[in-house]
Amino acid sequence: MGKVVTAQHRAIVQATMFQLAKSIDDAIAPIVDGCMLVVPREVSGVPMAATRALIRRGVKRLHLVALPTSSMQADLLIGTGSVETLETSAVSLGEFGPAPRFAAAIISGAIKMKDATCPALHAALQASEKGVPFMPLRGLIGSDVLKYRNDWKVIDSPFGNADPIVLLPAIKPDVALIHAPMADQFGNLWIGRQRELATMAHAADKTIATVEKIHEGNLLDDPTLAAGTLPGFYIESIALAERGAWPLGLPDFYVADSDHLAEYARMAATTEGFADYLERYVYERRAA
Amino acid sequence: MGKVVTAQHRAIVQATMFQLAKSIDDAIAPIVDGCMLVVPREVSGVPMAATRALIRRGVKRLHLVALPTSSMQADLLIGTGSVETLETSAVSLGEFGPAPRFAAAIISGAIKMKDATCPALHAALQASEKGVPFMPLRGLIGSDVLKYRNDWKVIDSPFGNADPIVLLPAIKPDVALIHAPMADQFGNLWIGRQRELATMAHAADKTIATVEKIHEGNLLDDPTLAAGTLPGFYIESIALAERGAWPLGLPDFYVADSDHLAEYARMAATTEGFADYLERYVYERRAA
Amino acid sequence: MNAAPRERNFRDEELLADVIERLIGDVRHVAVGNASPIPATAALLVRERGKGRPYVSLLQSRKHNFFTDGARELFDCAGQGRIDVFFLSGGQIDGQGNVNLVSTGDYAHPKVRFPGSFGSAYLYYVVPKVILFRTEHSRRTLVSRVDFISAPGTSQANVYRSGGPIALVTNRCLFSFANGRFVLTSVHPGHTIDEVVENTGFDFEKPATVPQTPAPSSETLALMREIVAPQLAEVYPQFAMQVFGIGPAAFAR
Amino acid sequence: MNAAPRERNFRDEELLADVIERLIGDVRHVAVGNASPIPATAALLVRERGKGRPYVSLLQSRKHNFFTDGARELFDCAGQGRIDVFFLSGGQIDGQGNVNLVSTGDYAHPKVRFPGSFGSAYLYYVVPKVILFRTEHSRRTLVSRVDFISAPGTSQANVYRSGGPIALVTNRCLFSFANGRFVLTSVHPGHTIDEVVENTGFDFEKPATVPQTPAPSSETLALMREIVAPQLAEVYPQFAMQVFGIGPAAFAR
Repeated sequence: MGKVVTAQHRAIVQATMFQLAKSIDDAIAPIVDGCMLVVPREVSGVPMAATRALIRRGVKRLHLVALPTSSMQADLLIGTGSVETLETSAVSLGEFGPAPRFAAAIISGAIKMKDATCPALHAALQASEKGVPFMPLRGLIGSDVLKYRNDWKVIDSPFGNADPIVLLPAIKPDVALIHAPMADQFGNLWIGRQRELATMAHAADKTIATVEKIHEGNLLDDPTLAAGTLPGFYIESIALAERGAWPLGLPDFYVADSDHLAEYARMAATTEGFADYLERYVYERRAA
Repeated sequence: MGKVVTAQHRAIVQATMFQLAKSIDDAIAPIVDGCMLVVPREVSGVPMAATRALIRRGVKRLHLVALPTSSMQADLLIGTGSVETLETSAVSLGEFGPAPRFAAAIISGAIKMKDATCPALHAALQASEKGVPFMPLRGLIGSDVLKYRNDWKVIDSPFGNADPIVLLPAIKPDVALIHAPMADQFGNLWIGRQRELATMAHAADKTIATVEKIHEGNLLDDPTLAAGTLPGFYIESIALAERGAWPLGLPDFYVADSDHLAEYARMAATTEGFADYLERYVYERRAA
Repeated sequence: MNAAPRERNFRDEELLADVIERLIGDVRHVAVGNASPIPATAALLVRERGKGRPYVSLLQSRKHNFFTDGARELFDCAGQGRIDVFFLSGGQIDGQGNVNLVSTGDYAHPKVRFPGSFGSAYLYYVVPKVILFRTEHSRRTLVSRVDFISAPGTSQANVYRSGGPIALVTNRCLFSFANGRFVLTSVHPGHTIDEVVENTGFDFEKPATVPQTPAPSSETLALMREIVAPQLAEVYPQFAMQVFGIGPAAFAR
Repeated sequence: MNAAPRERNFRDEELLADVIERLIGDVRHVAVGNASPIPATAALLVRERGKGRPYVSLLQSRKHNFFTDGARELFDCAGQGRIDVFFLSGGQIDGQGNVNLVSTGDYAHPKVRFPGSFGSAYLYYVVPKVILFRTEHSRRTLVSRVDFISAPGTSQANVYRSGGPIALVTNRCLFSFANGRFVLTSVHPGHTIDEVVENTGFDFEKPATVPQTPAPSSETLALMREIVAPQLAEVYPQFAMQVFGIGPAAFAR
């Protein structure tokens, strides 16, 4: 009994608390058919490699929440029939034009669309972050966005005088799926300025991340790095995925692959072209 | 006309946009008698040098909001008669015992106390951050904290079934006063993990900061530093104050001066001792 | 400002940026959304003249973006009253200042789907100066009544609203917006009032005399081309190349 | 666990930490407030045995604190259901599990003022296992009815509540809390049931037989003294010195 664990041993047992996933496929296993999945906007670290892996696995009936907008990621998932419900403020390929699979699915009625506006999605995620059933938000009154959202309520503010205000029900995703510059072996994730990734992780039941690299040591040990770190107790699994946002960019690390995005926009414009795109870039694992 | 500003010149004119204050006294000028002032908890960078300067200037009738608690800072301001209303969740000297001037002022009725609970203060500041008139919060129902706050309302949640929930009115301070490790010449402030400082700045009309040092270059240029930076457009004024949190600590930079805090606890236990303390450490500018 | 030379020595985009620059005025913080290179040009121009004031946040930029609290900060900041100017376009804009970024036809069975409302259903209410711009001025885009109101031009008196539209800039003219209606304020060089009427699907007020939009001064053009354009290349590389002939090399500048 | 030696080879604080360790059980995240060195000792002990599980957040620590979203994160995290165990004390605690951290006497004209409610009026509702502890077990602290309810022990059925008190640990005994009442669960070595009754201001359930609180095993004491105590010195230097004789030098370890 007198034998006690040494300080050196302690460091080792702590390190075993979190296990990096062996592959992206392993990491995304908790994303089951029919779950509510939240993903970030196109400039916040979009897990494109993980998205391709999800498509290869044949994920179905997702309730996809894009916070607050999406580009190619939502378009791909919609085009492959993985999405049942889409909740976001906009889907667009930006300077490469409209998101063709998104627009086609809306026109054909293939997906259920819950049109929102950016701050409403942020606020609804923050409601789950704070453990409250709803969040108030200004604006919205008189907009058809509100008109078609019968899950949003208007009340008379008890602090005002005939002052109507919208209450948004909390969005509590089953899984947040994100891509970040780095993680450490303790499950801590460096997200930098992309603090909506923290809100997503706080709001979601589970958070799955892919990362560019594994940081040696503990991200929380350095006060400068710690300021941009999401602590490990929010994280379900992490997999290494170098250039995991490709063909999108990862701010401060690499820029988007414009040629590829232009090619996607061109190919995805038709059903056949989209099928060719999937064959070449998703199922072939060329970029995975 | 053809003469255009060069890129080099540009850097110079941008630098002139923000002016560091010449002194702490200059920086705190916007804190006028009767204003609502929000200050951070004891481990988040408490602007003690600026607090002493405020006391020397003779500030009066403050509505002091300590987010969410305070130690020696609130005790000093209360003891000097600077506070009319105190809104916080607790005032204590921690391991050095009760906050004597706070307790005495409550017993004598010298200040108006708005007892709160930590997450309620955070939420009420976040309401101003989000530009909404109130925020909901769980808990509270059945607590006498709620009973004595007639500015807090209980509603039946429109998303529940006989589900009462408290709504907290937004707290919108006139000024946030904080101390941080560093600022740059553009008015950007590095706050690290102390993100309640960001919420305070977002919620307050004006933010005044003292800092340990001036960072060369622009804090936003480095992605790692940027993650812990509060951008300059929230900042009204910044003054240099080395060891500006003394005798409290500044996490990751210096620890609290335990001997001095023990001395404060001892002296502040009586009116006479407190007057001696002020004479020796506040009015004499020994520590300013 | 000097009188513009009579010969046309500027591009449409430069004229529109100049118009928008004047609309921005003396403010503290201008935010520019993702697909707005002309407003971005105007905002950076104002900042050049203001010696660093106002703050200009180009939302897709790293260099010209001061936000560090994630994607929600723009909206929080606007809710705090800290964003003075923002820009909105629309698949449709109507005479009441309503904008449609969602779809045409019946919402449940749309004919054309646009990307979506983005932040319009909030920012339109809380940013004091929202400048509408649409470079395609036609009866297809400027309609009598939008099919979907992403954000309404005006609100009832008891609805909290600290902001809204102040103007609509098109490739043909400038409208100002007041009391729930557009007023034709100036017609751009090379265009006519009749042409504006013919291509506008909504009614608007037409003063007895409608001036021509002044051309950008040579000083403005020089600033725009030599100082502002290189800064645009990071966020709007295609625009910077097409309008100003600025390639990626200028980015490093 | 080995049987404890018959002679008393432990301090009160070590016994209480051992009791609290068992109450914590197998959980994912334990948070410990500012003035709670004994609960901190217990939580770090659980983590040692759990090979790094649970997360232990000592709120005033830098080394044992995983929060990076500011002072609100603990509360948000608890609201999300991610904090399993928290500790509360109180100037007064009553038989219904109500805690008073504010004042005695009339709230408007108090006799004694305590620091304030801290986060109790929220955390008591949403943390599944709240462990009350009060090292002064007297009729002054354990009262029939608190003068101010910082946080109530129970709530009406329709009030959202996912947490609450599970036990009260004092220097004399351990009470468990269920169905709105305290039950005497064990009496610490060197103390008696009669003494507990005499010094408790509230009624509580007393089973026919009340066991003695087991003494900490030698393995527990060794872990506590050799591994846990040095980790405490950062946040609770005075406690670490007084109880374990650990000076500031151990901090660097």
